[in-house]
Order: sequence, then C-alpha cells, then structure tokens
Amino acid sequence: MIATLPPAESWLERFPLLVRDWITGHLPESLGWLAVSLLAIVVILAAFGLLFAYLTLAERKILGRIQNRPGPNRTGWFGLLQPFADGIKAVTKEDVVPREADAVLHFLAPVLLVAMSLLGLAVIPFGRHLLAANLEAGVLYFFAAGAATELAVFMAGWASHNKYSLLAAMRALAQLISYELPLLLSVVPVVMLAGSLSTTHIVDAQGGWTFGWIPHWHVLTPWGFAGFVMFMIAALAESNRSPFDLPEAESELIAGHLTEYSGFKYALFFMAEYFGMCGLSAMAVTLFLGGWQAPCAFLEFIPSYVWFTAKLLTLLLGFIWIRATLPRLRMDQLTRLAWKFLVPLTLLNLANAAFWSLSAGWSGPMHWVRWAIALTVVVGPFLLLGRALTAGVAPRTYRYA
Amino acid sequence: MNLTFALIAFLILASAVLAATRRDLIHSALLLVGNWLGVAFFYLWAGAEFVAFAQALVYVGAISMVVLFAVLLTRRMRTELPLLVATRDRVVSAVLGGAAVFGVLAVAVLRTPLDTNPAKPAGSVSMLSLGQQLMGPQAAAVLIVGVLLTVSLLGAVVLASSDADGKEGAP
Amino acid sequence: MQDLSPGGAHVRAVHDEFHGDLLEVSMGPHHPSTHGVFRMVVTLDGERIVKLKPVFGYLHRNHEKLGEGTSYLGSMPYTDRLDYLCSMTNNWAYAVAVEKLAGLTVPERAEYVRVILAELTRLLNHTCLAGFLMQDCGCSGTPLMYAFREREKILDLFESLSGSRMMCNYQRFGGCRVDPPADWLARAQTLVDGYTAFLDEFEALLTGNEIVMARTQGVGCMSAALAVSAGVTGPALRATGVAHDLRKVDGYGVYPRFNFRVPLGAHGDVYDRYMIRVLEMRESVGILQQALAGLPGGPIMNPAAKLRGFRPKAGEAYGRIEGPKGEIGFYLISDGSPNPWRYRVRPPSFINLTILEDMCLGHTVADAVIILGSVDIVLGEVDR
Amino acid sequence: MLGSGILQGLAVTAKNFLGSYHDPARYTTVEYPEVKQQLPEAFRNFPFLVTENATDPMGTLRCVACQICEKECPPQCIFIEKSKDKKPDANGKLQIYPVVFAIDTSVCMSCQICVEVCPFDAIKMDQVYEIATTDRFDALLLNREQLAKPNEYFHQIHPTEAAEVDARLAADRKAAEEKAKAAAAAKAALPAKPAPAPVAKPAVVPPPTAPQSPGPAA
Repeated sequence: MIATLPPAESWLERFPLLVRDWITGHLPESLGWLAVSLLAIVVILAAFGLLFAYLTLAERKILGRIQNRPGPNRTGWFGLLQPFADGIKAVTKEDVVPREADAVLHFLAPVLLVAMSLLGLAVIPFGRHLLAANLEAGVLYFFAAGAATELAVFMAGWASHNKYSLLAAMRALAQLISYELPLLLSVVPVVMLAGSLSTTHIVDAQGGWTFGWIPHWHVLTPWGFAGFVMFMIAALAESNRSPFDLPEAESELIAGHLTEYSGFKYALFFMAEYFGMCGLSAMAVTLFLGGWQAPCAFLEFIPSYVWFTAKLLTLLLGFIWIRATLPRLRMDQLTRLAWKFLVPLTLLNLANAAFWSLSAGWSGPMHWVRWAIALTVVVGPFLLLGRALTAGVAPRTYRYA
Repeated sequence: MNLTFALIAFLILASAVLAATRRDLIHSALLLVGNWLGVAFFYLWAGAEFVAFAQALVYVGAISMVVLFAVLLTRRMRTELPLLVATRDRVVSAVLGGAAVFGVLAVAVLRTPLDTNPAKPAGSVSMLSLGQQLMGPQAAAVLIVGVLLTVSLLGAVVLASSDADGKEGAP
Repeated sequence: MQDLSPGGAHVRAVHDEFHGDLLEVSMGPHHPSTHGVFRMVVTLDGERIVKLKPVFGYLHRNHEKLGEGTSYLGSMPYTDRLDYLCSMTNNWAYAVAVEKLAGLTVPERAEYVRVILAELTRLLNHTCLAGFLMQDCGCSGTPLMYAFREREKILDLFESLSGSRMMCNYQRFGGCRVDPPADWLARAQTLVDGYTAFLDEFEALLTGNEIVMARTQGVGCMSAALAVSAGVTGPALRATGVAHDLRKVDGYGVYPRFNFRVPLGAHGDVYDRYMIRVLEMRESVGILQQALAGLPGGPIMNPAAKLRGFRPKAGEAYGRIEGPKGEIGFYLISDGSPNPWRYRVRPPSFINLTILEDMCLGHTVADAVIILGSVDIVLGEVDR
Repeated sequence: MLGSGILQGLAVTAKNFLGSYHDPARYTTVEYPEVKQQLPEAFRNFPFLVTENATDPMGTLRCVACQICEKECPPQCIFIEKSKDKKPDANGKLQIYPVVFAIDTSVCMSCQICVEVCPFDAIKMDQVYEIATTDRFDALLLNREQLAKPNEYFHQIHPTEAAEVDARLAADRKAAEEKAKAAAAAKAALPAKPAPAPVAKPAVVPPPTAPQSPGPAA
C-alpha cells in the first residue's frame, strides 16, 4: 500500500474483514484457508447473483423510462420481485433440446459460458481488502478466463443445428477475433505504466491526489481517457451488448445462438451476459477509474468498496444507456471498426503512454507541452482515422421538386 | 500433488486421443481446445503462472477461434465428410510424422541444461525478469518470431484480398 | 438445391465450386422483422445474399372477391383493413373511385377534412415506418416507442372523430361521415403545432447518428429506371429522384390550393427513403397548418349521396390518391347493381415490394432486413 | 466528427429518461386495469339494440325486424328472424318484432354500417371492450336478450347522439300524431314527410347553437 492509507482505518473499511475473521474464528485452524476461499466464492456468487437479478430489473426499468413507459411494475412493490418471478419462470419452463442438436455441446455451452464469465471476478479488487485471488498476473488471468466466452457462444450456435444459430456462431467467432486484440491492446498501456500485471498494484498506482481533489486515475490522462473509451467499446463487443449484439441480433437472426434455448439454459446465457458485463466494467474501473480509490481526499471516510460499487454501477448504467440509444452495426462494419480504427488507435495510444511515462519528470511550462503533445496524439489520429472510417457516410442535403 | 499431475496428464492425453479419432471436425477442434486448456493447467501446476495464463489466452481465446473459423469456412459439414479409410500407409506415415516431431522435441528438451537439483528448487520466475529476459538476451529470438508471424500474416492478407477483389462487389 | 429459374439472370453463378455450399434460409413467415407474415427465401453465401425469393399470400383473405359480393358501402370498412396504418387514405381512395363512378361531387369542407386526415395519416405512417426501420436496424425499441407515442396522439384524434383508432371507416361517397367539431380541430391544431418539435428530436436521435448512416447509406440502392419500370410509387420512388407525387401530378381534392414541396432523393438507398419520409412529414405539417387555417364551413356531405340502395350507373372508374406508401388506387366496374362487378385494388406496398430481390442482392442478411423495412409494407395490403 | 451523432442521440434519450418523470406529454402510459382511459364519445365497439323501457326490454325493442342491417352488414354477422305476429311497440303501435336477433361478435368488425342504415334508430354502437370469454363459440354469439340495452344507457355512452335521436324521434312521433289527427279530422291535408332521410343521420354533432335540433332533413 502506498502512502494513501489513512492513518487509522475506520471500522467500516475493515468491516468485511471483521466478518470474515468472525466466521473463520469458529472453525479449526486447519480449515481456515478453505473457509476463506469458500467464503470469497460464496460472497462473489451471492453479490453478483443479486446484482445480476437487479441489473435485469434496472435495465428493463431504465429502458422503459427512456422509452417513456413504466417498465415492469406488477410484481411486488415497483416490480422489485420481478427478477425472482423471472427466475421461477425460467426454472420451471420446459427445457427443449432440438432432436437434431448436438446434445452434449448444447448442454455444455451455457455451463461453460457462466463458469468462464464468473472466473474473471476472482482477481478484481472490490475494495482495499476485498480481493479473492491476488495473482501476480491478475490482468492476464482475467482476460484468459474471459477468452472462452465467445467459444461458448460458438458452441451454442453450432450445437443448435439451426441456420440462424449457425450464422450467429460465425458472427461470434469473427467478433471475438476482431475485438480481443483492441481489448488487450488498450490495457497494455496501463500495465506498462504500473509495471505490473497485478490488479492491486494497478489500483495502488492510481492512488493519491493533486491538490487533494484531482485523483491520479488513468482516465484523467490523455492516453488513459482514450484507452478507457476504447476499452469500453471493445468491452461492449466482448459482452455482446448493443450496438455489437450481432450474434444475438433479434431483428436479423431472431435470437441467433439463443434461438434453440429455453428455460433455465436460456437464463444461464442471460446470466453470463450480465456477469461478463459486470466483469469487464469492474476491470475498467480497476484499470482506468482508480479501482476503489476515492475521488477526493476528504471523501476517503466512505469505505473503498462503496466507491468501487458506485463506479461499477455507473459503468453498467452506461451500458444500458447505450443499449437504449444505438442501433446495431453490421458485421463488416464491426470488423472494420476493430481493425481499421481501434487497433491502430490502441497501438498509437501505447506509444502515447510510453511518452507519458518518459516525460513524467517534465515540470513547469514543459508540463503543458507534455499535455499538448499527449492530447495531439490522442485527438489527431482519432479525427483522421474517424474521417477515413466514415468516408462516404455523411448527412445529406435534399432538393425539392 | 501427483494426483493433480495425473489428472492433468489424463486430461491432456484423453482429449488428444479423442480429438484425433473424432470424425466430426468441430468436435475435434473443441477437444483440441480442451487439450490446450490441459496444457495451461499443467503450466499452472508447474508454477509458471504467467505462461499458463498466456497459454489460455492465446490458445483457448484466439487460436481456437482461428481453427474453428477455418473449419467453418471450408464449408464441409460433418455429414459430407467422407469416411477416410485407415490404410496402412496412412497409419505408418502418421506414426512416423508424430515420432519425428516427438524426437525433435525430446532431443531439444534433453540437451537443454536444466538445473534439476531437487534440493534447491528454482525460485518462481517473476514476470519482470521474464520480460527482461525476452527483451534482453532473447530479443533476437523474439524479433525473428515476430518477423516470421508478420510475414505469414501479410501473406494471408495478400491471399485473401486477391480472392476478395474478384468476388466481393458489394460494400 | 439452387435453381437458376427466371428472375435469377442477375444472380451470380450459384454453383461455384470454390465457394462450395450455399445456405438457404427461410426468413419468415415467423420472423420478427418481416413485418407480419411475409417470407423471404434467402440464399446466402456466408452472410451475403445471392438469391432472394419473396413469398406472399400468408395473409390473403380474398379482399377483392369479397368486394364484388359486398355493396359499395360495405366495402368501405374492408378498405380499412388493407393498410391498417392508413385507413383514412384507403377510405379516401375508395371514395374517390366510387364518386367518379357515380358522378358525385364532394363539398369543400369535406375535401379539406379529407386533406387534414390524409396528412395526419401520412405523419402517422411515416413516423411508424421510421420507428420500425430503426427497430430493424437493431435499436432496442427506443425510436419505435417514440414513434408510437406520437402515433397514439394521432390515433386519439382519429378515435374521437371516427370512433375507432385504426379501422376508421370514416369517408363516405360524397363527403365524410362526421363533421369534425371545433374542439377536435383545436386538438388537431395543438398536435400539428407540436409535431415539428417531435420531428426535430427524432432526427437528433437518428439522422446524424453515425451507425444509422453507416447502416443505411449505400444499402438497397434502387435506380430511377428500375423504380419506374417496376411501377414503384411513393417515397420509395421519390428517393430515386423521380418527381412523381400525385398530389402535384393529379392535383386531386384541394391540394392545388396548398403550398408544399416534394423532397427528392438522389441515391435511392435506405437512407434516402428514410430521409424523404422525414422531409415529407415536415411538408405535411405545413399542409396541415394551411388546411386547418383555411377550413371552410358548409355541409360535410353531398345531400345527393345515398346511403341505402346505392346503385351507380354502369361504367368503370379508377380512383387514386397519393397514399403514404405510394399510389393507392381502386378500380371499379359497375353493372348497375348494388355490388361492383369488378373490384380491384392497386396496393402500393405490394408493387413496391416486387423489386425486393434487386435491392437485396449482394447485401447481407442484416441489410435485407432494413431494406425490407425501408420499402414500408403492410402485409394486409400486400396479400389482400 | 465521428461520434457527435451518437452523443446527440444519447442526449435525446437522457432527456426522455428525465422527461418521463415529470412531463406527461412524454410519459403517456395509462396503467390499464387500474386506470381506464376516458373513452371519446364517438368510440364504437360492437352494436347493441336500443329498448325504450329497461323493465320490459324485449317488449320495447325499437327493432322492427326490417332486416336492412342484416343485408347491409359487410361480414354478415347479423341473424334476424321475423315474428309471425305483431306486438305493440313502445308507442303502442303494432309492429313486427325480431324473434331472433343474434350478432356473432367473433365476426363483427364494429364498422357501424348497421347503425347507419337502420331507419328506426334501433341499433347503436356500444362502448364495451372487455369482452373476453372462456367459450369462443356460444359466448360470442349474442342473442337479443344480451344485445338489448335501455335508451338510458345509450344516453350515458353517446349523450349528444342520443339527445339528437330522441329529439328526432319525438318530432317524428309528434308529426305522426298530427298526421293521424289530421287524417282523422280532415283526411285531406298532406302532412309533413314522416321519415327522415337516412343520410342526414350521421351528423352526430349538432351546431353548438341548437343542441337539440332535429336532423336537417326532418
């Protein structure tokens, strides 16, 4: 921990630790490590399970309000029991497996998807003391765990033996190949500046404030902001969310890889989508938004996990907001956006971050020069590549007869 | 710990054998992914955390997609795949090829001077030192591999684009 | 598996050894974006369309034959059900045909009311179409809900005037069924005054959106020559740059009295079709303002018109108007009996749909969906 | 600049999100079973038969089984059987009455043509819309007992039209009485034309200055 530690931590900050110690204290010494691990798993499952449940409700409510309608409001007070009603419905529905389907893969796909999208949560530091697995290569682990999700989507699409699902499977593959690269490349600058793949180190590197109210989050630097935006774009694609929900594409492929799924398996896909969204948002918070760090020095009395949750929810609301606004891209446009726009920009951003790192010592007027150069490297290529990307696409003027 | 190793070995070998004997190409490819995952577990078991995650990320996350893509783009679904007869020539050539690869790898492993002193277990390699090794003494190897991959990538692009010019007329 | 039957001359060689198998996908009749029970048999090379066969008739309900067995008045409510978004204009077109046949004149006030209702219908139809189109593009319902919010306001007006939201059955031969009262006109005025603001907001959401532009520009291009030779009418035709608007060409009703312009596209792609509709809505708002301001008094029905025992003299007539989707026309032959001897509808969306394959070839599945959406079909009218 | 259109769109949706909490012009949803929308007076859904007297509905049907509506009904969902005998109607005049008057509501399309062609103001449009039943055959075939609704109900749902119809009928009745009186008295004078022209009827809304004026042709 760097010097950002307050002299004496409040009991609120240590509250999760106290609870953990209280529980493990009842167990024999030899089972302690097991209990700690199990506790971490249970807490993550419970917390994200609940978050998933209410995120679906929040999404439907917010989508509803954006579309000027109330959203679900029949089950319980303000529809608060809706997720549980949905859950009961999903569990009790008949599980239909097409006769022609590849039964094993058809079953494995949702299981694999949920498992893989949960694994990544292990390395996210949810608070100052809340981290399930402190791995030296935590960031790498996160992306390795998440890499198999599109594989599961492919399995689902292929195993369904449905033409729409097959198209979805192809789309899932192409989308993954396109977006894995910008996703990773946008993370590399952060790793480079922190000099570590460990999530705790990355969060610690963003600690501290200038003047006590400007946090040292990566997102507040030119390269960090660009990296954050590109990371979020790639994350939208990775988690199959609108406007990159091409494998699902209900207006084109009906539901794509989900066409032949029903009941609980369908719910698992849904769950995995939200877990993936949560995982990637949590990673974005960790990498760019300072993790659990408070935005101002005087706000430090609020426990770190509250800050993390607030940032996480903000990003998740952003996902929902974007979904409510944007139409879907086409497959070729999606890959073009990845290869012709995001990949070059992430590479340039890498150079920009390197410059930022090397110029850390500049002071006085050179400080402004540093900012000017870094901003130019972000904005210039964005404008140029953006113009190239949208060549031939522009608002038109019309004549009248 | 030996039980874990046995399980991992079983996973690797079983998935490899199954992958080789499946008639369904997609199943084979997915089993291959399982195999790679097993290798990643092995690395993890051996304490090479970074390599394990890199293996999972690159092979499970990316290479598997490329393999599946290739399988799908050849557009031969399993029903149309002719049942290949396992002739003696095929078996012999497969065994010879496999043996040759194994031989090369075995010789390479055996000739590498490794510190196998059990009394002094090697400390876990930190990522920093790994990176410094790759960028320092081993930089030439990294560069050569990089150039090789770039050349092959460019070749693939050239091949693909010459096809696309004639065929794809639409935006 | 692939036949190179007629209509496939412009299809690239389907048996291409290098490309191997093609995927034949039946989109519809149970597909979320075929706008009803329409079916497209699409042959795909990857995601690219090499052949598209539209299949009609799932909603066929014998409309034209029914019209020959029903009295002239009895066919009026059936015309509501052709294009169920635009019952007012369907009514009007049918009334025009019968009035021609029977030689009935229409009082001035009724003509004005008809223009008001037709332009409201145009607003309604184009708003809905834009919403549906964006839904096909993959918006999660937001533009559609905004469109429907405004549509509901127009439907409320229709309901309080005619008694029904969609199946208005409002026009009669020689006038209109109900005289719009003053408070109704005031409500219409309020709606019209607020519509430009809604259009501005709607356009802010969509028109400049890079994804919308990328999805729709250069997609589903239709040449002016093809459009004319296929008989395409309405906004789809004007998007190709052909200045053909029956309100100007025929000058039916009291349209010549109003000052309005006809927007023309240049590319004939999906974006042009969308934009022409948006611009037409703005012109419609102008027409509505003028019509509401200049609405004369007087009777709403020609007193010479008969309701019971209506028997036009033997003869034939074709009445057409510029419906929101294009030229909607009714062709009638009378033999002097209470029923038409021949009753024929010229449905704009059916004829606009005939060149769907030409627009879709070479595009992807995702494009086919929005091209279909941009044609603006209502299956009730296509299948009749 | 790339992205400006997307940001503009995001602003619109944000505005609508906030607007749905305070702006009734945006948030137009009516939560149906609890809140019911005020129906406009002109709203129509399925016909009903008008009876003069709620206590004796079958005895006071205005319908005289002339079968015009049956003939004119485009989907032919009306079935009428005339009576062999005659019964006195609400005015005491002997009339044929419908023994069977049934409307198949699964066929009816609520087009209002039966109402327009009826010369006796006997059939009018109802405003019911909660008509789901568990039986799709018999329960949707409404007979005359189910169709008959009193004139007061008609006044409730279509006050303007009902007032106008009542005025017209009263005028007709008066004219008929005068005619009868005149006929009895002189048997020579030509009285006023008895029946109003049907085309005049659809004028639902009379001019505001004369709210109870009879139809223009009367």
